[in-house]
Amino acid sequence: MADAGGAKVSVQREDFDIGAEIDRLTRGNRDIGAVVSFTGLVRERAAAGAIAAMELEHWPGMTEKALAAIVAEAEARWPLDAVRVIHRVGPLAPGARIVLVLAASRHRAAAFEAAEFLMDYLKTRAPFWKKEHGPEGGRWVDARDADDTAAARWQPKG
Amino acid sequence: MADAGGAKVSVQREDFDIGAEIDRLTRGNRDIGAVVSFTGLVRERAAAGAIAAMELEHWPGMTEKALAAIVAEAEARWPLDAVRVIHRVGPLAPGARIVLVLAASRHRAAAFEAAEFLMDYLKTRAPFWKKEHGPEGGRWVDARDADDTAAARWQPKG
Amino acid sequence: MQVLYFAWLRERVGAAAEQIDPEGATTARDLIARLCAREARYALAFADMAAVRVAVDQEMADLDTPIIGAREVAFFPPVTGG
Amino acid sequence: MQVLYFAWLRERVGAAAEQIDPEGATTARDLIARLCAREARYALAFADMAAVRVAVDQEMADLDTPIIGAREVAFFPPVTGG
Repeated sequence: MADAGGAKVSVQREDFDIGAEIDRLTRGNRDIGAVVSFTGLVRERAAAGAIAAMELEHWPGMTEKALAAIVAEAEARWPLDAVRVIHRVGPLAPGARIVLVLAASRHRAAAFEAAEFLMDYLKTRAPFWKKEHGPEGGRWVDARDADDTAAARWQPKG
Repeated sequence: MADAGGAKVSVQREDFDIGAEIDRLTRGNRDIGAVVSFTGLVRERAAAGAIAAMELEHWPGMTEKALAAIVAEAEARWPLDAVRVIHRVGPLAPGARIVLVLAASRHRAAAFEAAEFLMDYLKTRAPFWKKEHGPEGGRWVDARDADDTAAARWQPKG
Repeated sequence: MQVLYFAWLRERVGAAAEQIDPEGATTARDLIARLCAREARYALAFADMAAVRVAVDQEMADLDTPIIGAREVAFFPPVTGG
Repeated sequence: MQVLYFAWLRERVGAAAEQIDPEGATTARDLIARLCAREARYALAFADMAAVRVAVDQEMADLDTPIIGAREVAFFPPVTGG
């Protein structure tokens, strides 16, 4: 159930290398048959028009704790061989990578579901806030109802 | 709806570079907010014990046609900015990459669903056959009922 | 008590963190009411209570969670990472 | 008519491709019956018809698809890629 070593969760200003992260996650574990990655990018066209830059604010300390809790929940729900979450903070240009989620398992269903779960919970439970900077100044991004709906599907029914 | 250029489908003996493929797919398109990748790897422990190698047979010409049809179907079903499918053939050692599927879209739901769909259809419709080589000789891999079930969920109900 | 603000709550309050005397406030909602009565910047920041989320001692909470004895209360808008 | 075999069907027939005279066979099932009557290797290869898939002129088909006029018929087990 554990990955080969290294942090499962990182909050950082630096960019990340998707291929290198997947290699690190899968190296030495030949039981892994499926790796799913999700990469989130800064879109140039936002709700209020073209943006010049985005600023990612977070709550140092609490962010890592929230992400670790989400990872632990995913590991409890699916038979995962490895998990990785990287989220960037600070200023980000359009096209820049924001977030990486990796889930590795024997078969693809668990890897896909866990990656979707990680993203749905990260979007609704990890303390990050996006501010878009465009020609008319700064604007805090609104939370999307679709994200709450997506997260709710993982709750027990009834 | 089209990617920036280059083949959407490749069937090849050579390995692939996941990070480079994602970069190629997303470069120059700042409308993309979400990229999902699926990577399939050769597992060392197969149904019949440890394997020393796997051989991927395919139907040259027909394989590319089948994969292109699956990609076209995904593009018709989801608002995708880019899609990529690479499948390796020939001898593959345990731990080796077999298949890469990438789906890029504005939002994550479409990217996740399209990547799952591409894998489910590839597993059940593209003419590839796996033979495992172990201590007791060669053994053709059986098709899994779970793959048929997974593919069936994308069919219209009723 | 340490009080933290994030995103537009931080901008409107004009501080990321403050030491605040809760003056006997028993819940997060109660604390906000006392702050709003104290200075206009709080009344502005907390004008839309439906958009305010709360954590007490780094646990997600709601406006009616008791804060007596808490070391830290954080106020922030719904999260928008990912 | 060109007939193709893949995976264990190829191994059991002992050929990847053959030019075969369909002798008036009207469907894939009919062609298989004629082959099995002709040589034991076909009877061995096609012993489990439930595990045989068919394509006619590179279109997925079934055992009862007409093959009259077809240039190519392919036989293979259920696919296992990915």
